[in-house]
Amino acid sequence: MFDVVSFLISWLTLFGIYAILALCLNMETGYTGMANFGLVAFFGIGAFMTGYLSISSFLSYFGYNYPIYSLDAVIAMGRVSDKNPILNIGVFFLSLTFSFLVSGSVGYLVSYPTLRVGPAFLGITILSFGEMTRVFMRHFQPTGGAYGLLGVPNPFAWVQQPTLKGLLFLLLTFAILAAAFVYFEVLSNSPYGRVLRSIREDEVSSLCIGKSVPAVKAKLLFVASGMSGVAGSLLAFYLGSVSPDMFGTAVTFEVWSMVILGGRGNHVGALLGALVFSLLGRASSAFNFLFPGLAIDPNYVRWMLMGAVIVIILMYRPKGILVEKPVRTEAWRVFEGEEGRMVFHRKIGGVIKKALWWLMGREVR
Amino acid sequence: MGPILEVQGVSKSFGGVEALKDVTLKVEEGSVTGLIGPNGSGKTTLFNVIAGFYQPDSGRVLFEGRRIDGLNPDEVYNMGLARTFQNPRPFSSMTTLENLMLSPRGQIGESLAKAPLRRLWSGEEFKIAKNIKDFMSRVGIADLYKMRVSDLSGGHIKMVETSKGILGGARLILLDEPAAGLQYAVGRGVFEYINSLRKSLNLTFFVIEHRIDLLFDFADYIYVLHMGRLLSEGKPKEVASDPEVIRAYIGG
Amino acid sequence: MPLTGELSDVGVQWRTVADMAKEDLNAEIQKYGIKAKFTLVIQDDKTSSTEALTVVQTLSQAGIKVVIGPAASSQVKAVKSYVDDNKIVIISASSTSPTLALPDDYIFRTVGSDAGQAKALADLVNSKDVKKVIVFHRDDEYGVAFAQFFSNEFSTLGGSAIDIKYASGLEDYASEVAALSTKAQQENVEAIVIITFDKDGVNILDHAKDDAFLSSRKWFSSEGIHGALGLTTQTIAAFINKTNLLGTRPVFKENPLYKDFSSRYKTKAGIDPPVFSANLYDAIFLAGWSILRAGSYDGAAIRASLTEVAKKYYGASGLNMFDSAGDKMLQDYSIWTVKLLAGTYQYSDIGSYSGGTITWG
Amino acid sequence: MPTEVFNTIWYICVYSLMAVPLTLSNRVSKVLNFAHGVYITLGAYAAILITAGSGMRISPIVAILAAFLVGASTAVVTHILVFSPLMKRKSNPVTLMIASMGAWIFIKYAFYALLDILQKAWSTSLFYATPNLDLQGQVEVMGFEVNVKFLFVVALTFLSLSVLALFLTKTKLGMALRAVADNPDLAQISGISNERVMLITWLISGGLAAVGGFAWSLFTYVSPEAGDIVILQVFACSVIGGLTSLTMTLAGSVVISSAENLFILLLYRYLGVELSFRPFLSFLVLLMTILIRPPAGAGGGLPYRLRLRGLPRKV
Repeated sequence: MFDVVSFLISWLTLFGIYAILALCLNMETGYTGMANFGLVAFFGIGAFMTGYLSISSFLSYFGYNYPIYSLDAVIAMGRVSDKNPILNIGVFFLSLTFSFLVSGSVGYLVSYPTLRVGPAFLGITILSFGEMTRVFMRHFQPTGGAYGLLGVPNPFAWVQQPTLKGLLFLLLTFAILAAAFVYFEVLSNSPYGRVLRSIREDEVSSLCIGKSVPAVKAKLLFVASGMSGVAGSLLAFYLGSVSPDMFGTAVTFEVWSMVILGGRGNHVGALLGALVFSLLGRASSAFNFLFPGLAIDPNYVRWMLMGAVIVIILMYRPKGILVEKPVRTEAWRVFEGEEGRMVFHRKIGGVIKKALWWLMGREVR
Repeated sequence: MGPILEVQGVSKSFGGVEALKDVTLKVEEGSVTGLIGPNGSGKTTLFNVIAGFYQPDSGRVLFEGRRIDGLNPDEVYNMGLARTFQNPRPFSSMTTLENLMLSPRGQIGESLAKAPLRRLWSGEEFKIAKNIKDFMSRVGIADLYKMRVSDLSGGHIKMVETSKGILGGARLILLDEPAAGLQYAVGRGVFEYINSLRKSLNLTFFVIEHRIDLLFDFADYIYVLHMGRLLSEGKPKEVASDPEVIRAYIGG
Repeated sequence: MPLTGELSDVGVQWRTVADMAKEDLNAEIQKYGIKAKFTLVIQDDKTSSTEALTVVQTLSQAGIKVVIGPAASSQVKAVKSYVDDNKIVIISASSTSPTLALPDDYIFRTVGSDAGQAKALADLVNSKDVKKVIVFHRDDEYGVAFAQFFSNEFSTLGGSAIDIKYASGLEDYASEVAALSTKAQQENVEAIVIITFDKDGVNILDHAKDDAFLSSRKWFSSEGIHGALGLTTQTIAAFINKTNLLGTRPVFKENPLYKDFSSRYKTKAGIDPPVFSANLYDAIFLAGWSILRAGSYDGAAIRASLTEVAKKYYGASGLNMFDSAGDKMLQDYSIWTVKLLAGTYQYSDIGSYSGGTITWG
Repeated sequence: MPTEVFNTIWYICVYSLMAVPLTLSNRVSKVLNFAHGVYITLGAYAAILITAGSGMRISPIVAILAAFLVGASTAVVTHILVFSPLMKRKSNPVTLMIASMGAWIFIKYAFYALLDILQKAWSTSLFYATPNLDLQGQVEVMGFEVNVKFLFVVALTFLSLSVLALFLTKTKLGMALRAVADNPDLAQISGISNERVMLITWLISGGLAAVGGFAWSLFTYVSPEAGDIVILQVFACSVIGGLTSLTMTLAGSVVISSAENLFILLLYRYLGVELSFRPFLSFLVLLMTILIRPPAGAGGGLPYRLRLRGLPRKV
């Protein structure tokens, strides 16, 4: 009765998108200690960038000249979006890149207040920045203003079978997620990651041992916001539509709770948190479906749960489910000999190698 | 050997309150120079000015003949002038090793662009780690490398703080009350440690200390600051016998 | 269905409507002796797009092929690509965005697009020989689109409309109303046309009633505010009567089925049926019948049969024929206001608009 | 343009009633409390629930007391259950901030659930309501028809804020409160129970915020989102006050209120800026204040001066 496959696909896709966000936030908060409550702004900017680029490029390629938010444009998109696979894929990667660049640059600029004010103020500042972005997008005609954009061409629009299409998109999402994960993992297991942590611990004293803290923060915000932008772009492609109201502060808080649950300063933890909370969302609606007409709506329960989890985690396991590990670099080799070299992606590599050996029927050496 | 640090007529005031009034002093290379004075006499303010926390309202600060006033703390550090804090500010939830690994200047792996490419920096990392291991074993804290700094004892934390500057290749180190909050013996230990380093690595120390007795045993030269003004200076004995100083300390 | 979030006020009332429709539908089916029973699954979409998508996905994975709602156009957009792929029929009873009037997709709307109602409202305003108005509207899709259509229609009728946009989703609109008042005095307009949802609309009227000049103008409104309980409170209702506020809404009141429906709703819930409830009611009926007609529980088949059923179906909201874009083709409108009936203020339809002509009474 | 002025005064009253306690709590407990918005909502709903439940009018005084009680108790409970355990663990400000976020989400949706149940029970719409008080009509004040509620709220604000001021400056407890705010350790030494002071603080701030919410509910219809929608503006007021100075917070609420009621109108009239930019404007004011004049106690700001790098000059 219950279609498990498509459930997994739809759930995991949204999970993938949120997981990328969680990783970015983890970089900013877990490692660098910047309370970024405006995450959603970069998310949204990425999404709108994508909507604008993809649709306009399609229309121009097929020689229409409607405004991209007009009805004609939407209809036209419906007609042409599955005509030319190469174009679809190309546009997809193009908009991904641009979303990264644009959101990243915005993040870089936003980092300016971070050197003027402390954590609490930073939180509020970026939070209100997020709201400002939303209000602005509502008035910004080129991206449809209040109308938003409809008809963002799915990179696999040319695939007819819906499940396969979903699956392909899921794989793409996971590929990007994996890339982000490995990149961040490597980054945080390098001297750079060490600097980030030092900033989280005590930025003044980090400044006093010659780390130019503002520059580091700004660059990090560039990368993290950029990745959030990529997540937004994925969302736009997945939904096929973008509208300003999709990017309220609630999104930010959801991602926050993911990171806190999973463990600040631990990327695997961030993934775990994302997994749990996205599943929770599904569960609440499924629950609602199974037992209609409850006294208390499961959605309320779900959010209450979310709040409670945050508080409880902070009380009894402040570092989250998975605590952060010290930065693994060559340095450990000097003190601990060879096993000090085992850094995360090498571990993965080892596992894969073993698996291959096993598959080839040889015994693992 | 000439002066490594020169402070020339530095004044600094906060909202009308003058914390430093036209302070001028020299720190000879290779010396342990002391700075004493009652609370609120502007010692720490002076350090902050030197280390680039504050910009002096007037006057100049020269380090190895270069102006450093108006530079930012990180730039000052990267020129070879390190400072410690009165109550230490280590990166407490990080291990001792990580704390020390942070201090060397201009590591390749600390640039965002190069960090992901392991082979660019792994060699350097290895070298640094080796130095640190030698250093730690020489100082006798090698076996602490794995501990979080928050778990260390007060004396060790001070050592780590001081070591940071040294490993950063600083030639002048400003110490803000290295012996504060330690028992006499431990405090003395810290000072002996400083002294030995000074000899072996040819470093210069500029030290604020309330433990005048300790300071008098170890310092070569002492400045006395009072109400933001330079009250007296000289070899420990001269200062100790200076009536001005005595009055300041008793009536100040 | 929005139970929390900005549309929460109506959402809760819609739940009642849906239950009613279900019971009636099942009863009717029994009457025809068909062995079938429809159960209704009500989901809160929190007026947020991703939530709406999650809900729709969950439903479809549970094998459901017909989803009624989501309410807001932005949500319908968010689920569009998914439902088109997976052949799920969406029947929205309240999404009126013109940008969703798309041919051969799986989205149907049992309510006329705003374009139609904008014309009706323009005619209404014109019939009160008002020539110069201010259109005071939300800054979201609904408000912007409606205002645009209205201005066009109104200017073709030889009137002139000044457009003022306010930020939706706020809690209070005092300053907006103040600005409206000053602007109205500058331009010396004859009437104000408000295009709002329930919360903001009530708030705006609540502030406007304290403003001397605004109280001296004529007021007109779209359907968005209809059914809000705030309007039946003493003070606001008095203001409405003073300014003789008239509104249009997509209901054909002469329709006996509707009279029946609304009276039964009133006995059930104690208040008048809220905006779009008739359309929701019909949407559920359409869904039910088309499923039966399709024979097989399959999206494509249901879609096909839905258009057929709609051709013949005459429900509480009148004829439900769909046009090529899957929107209700013939939408009649009623002219509503709030009146003092039997000691209490109540919504009442005092006229109807059908095929370009207004009939009073 | 009297209406605009009246609105501005309304807003000043309401915002200061909401923002001052926020600043107070932050100053004493060092928590940037996101749950503040919930206190506001609860305060706004206290009177509504009473009237809706009993179906009768109540006097505004009762309503105020109810609001204060609800808000204060919620705040205290939040402190006991969430903040004080975390403070005992010496958690850093960011952690506390996040914890408050959690508390906020929890309480908000618990309240939603409660309303949902009550709505079914009483079969009335509570998601958008205003209290039914015997406080109606207009009075003639220097040529203006003035709403009684308006005068009431102005008086309420003036009274409660001056009482607070007196409490902080004159009474022993108030001084203790300020001492703790300025230097907890010192206060601890001088024998003031830190915990007790915290409790008092939360009592006051929660209660006042709730009263502010009640004032808000007199002004307009409120929804369960009320607190969350105004909270950003309230934060803006407090941040202008540096989250430490109560007087500056008052100034902040004046600034924000006039930005929302006067500046936007001027912009609209003379520059044709659309009205819907109102929320944008208040955030803009906030950002500008932070960037141009980082408020006193913008704690944790780096000792860092932006300038074009030039290598130190040889002398």
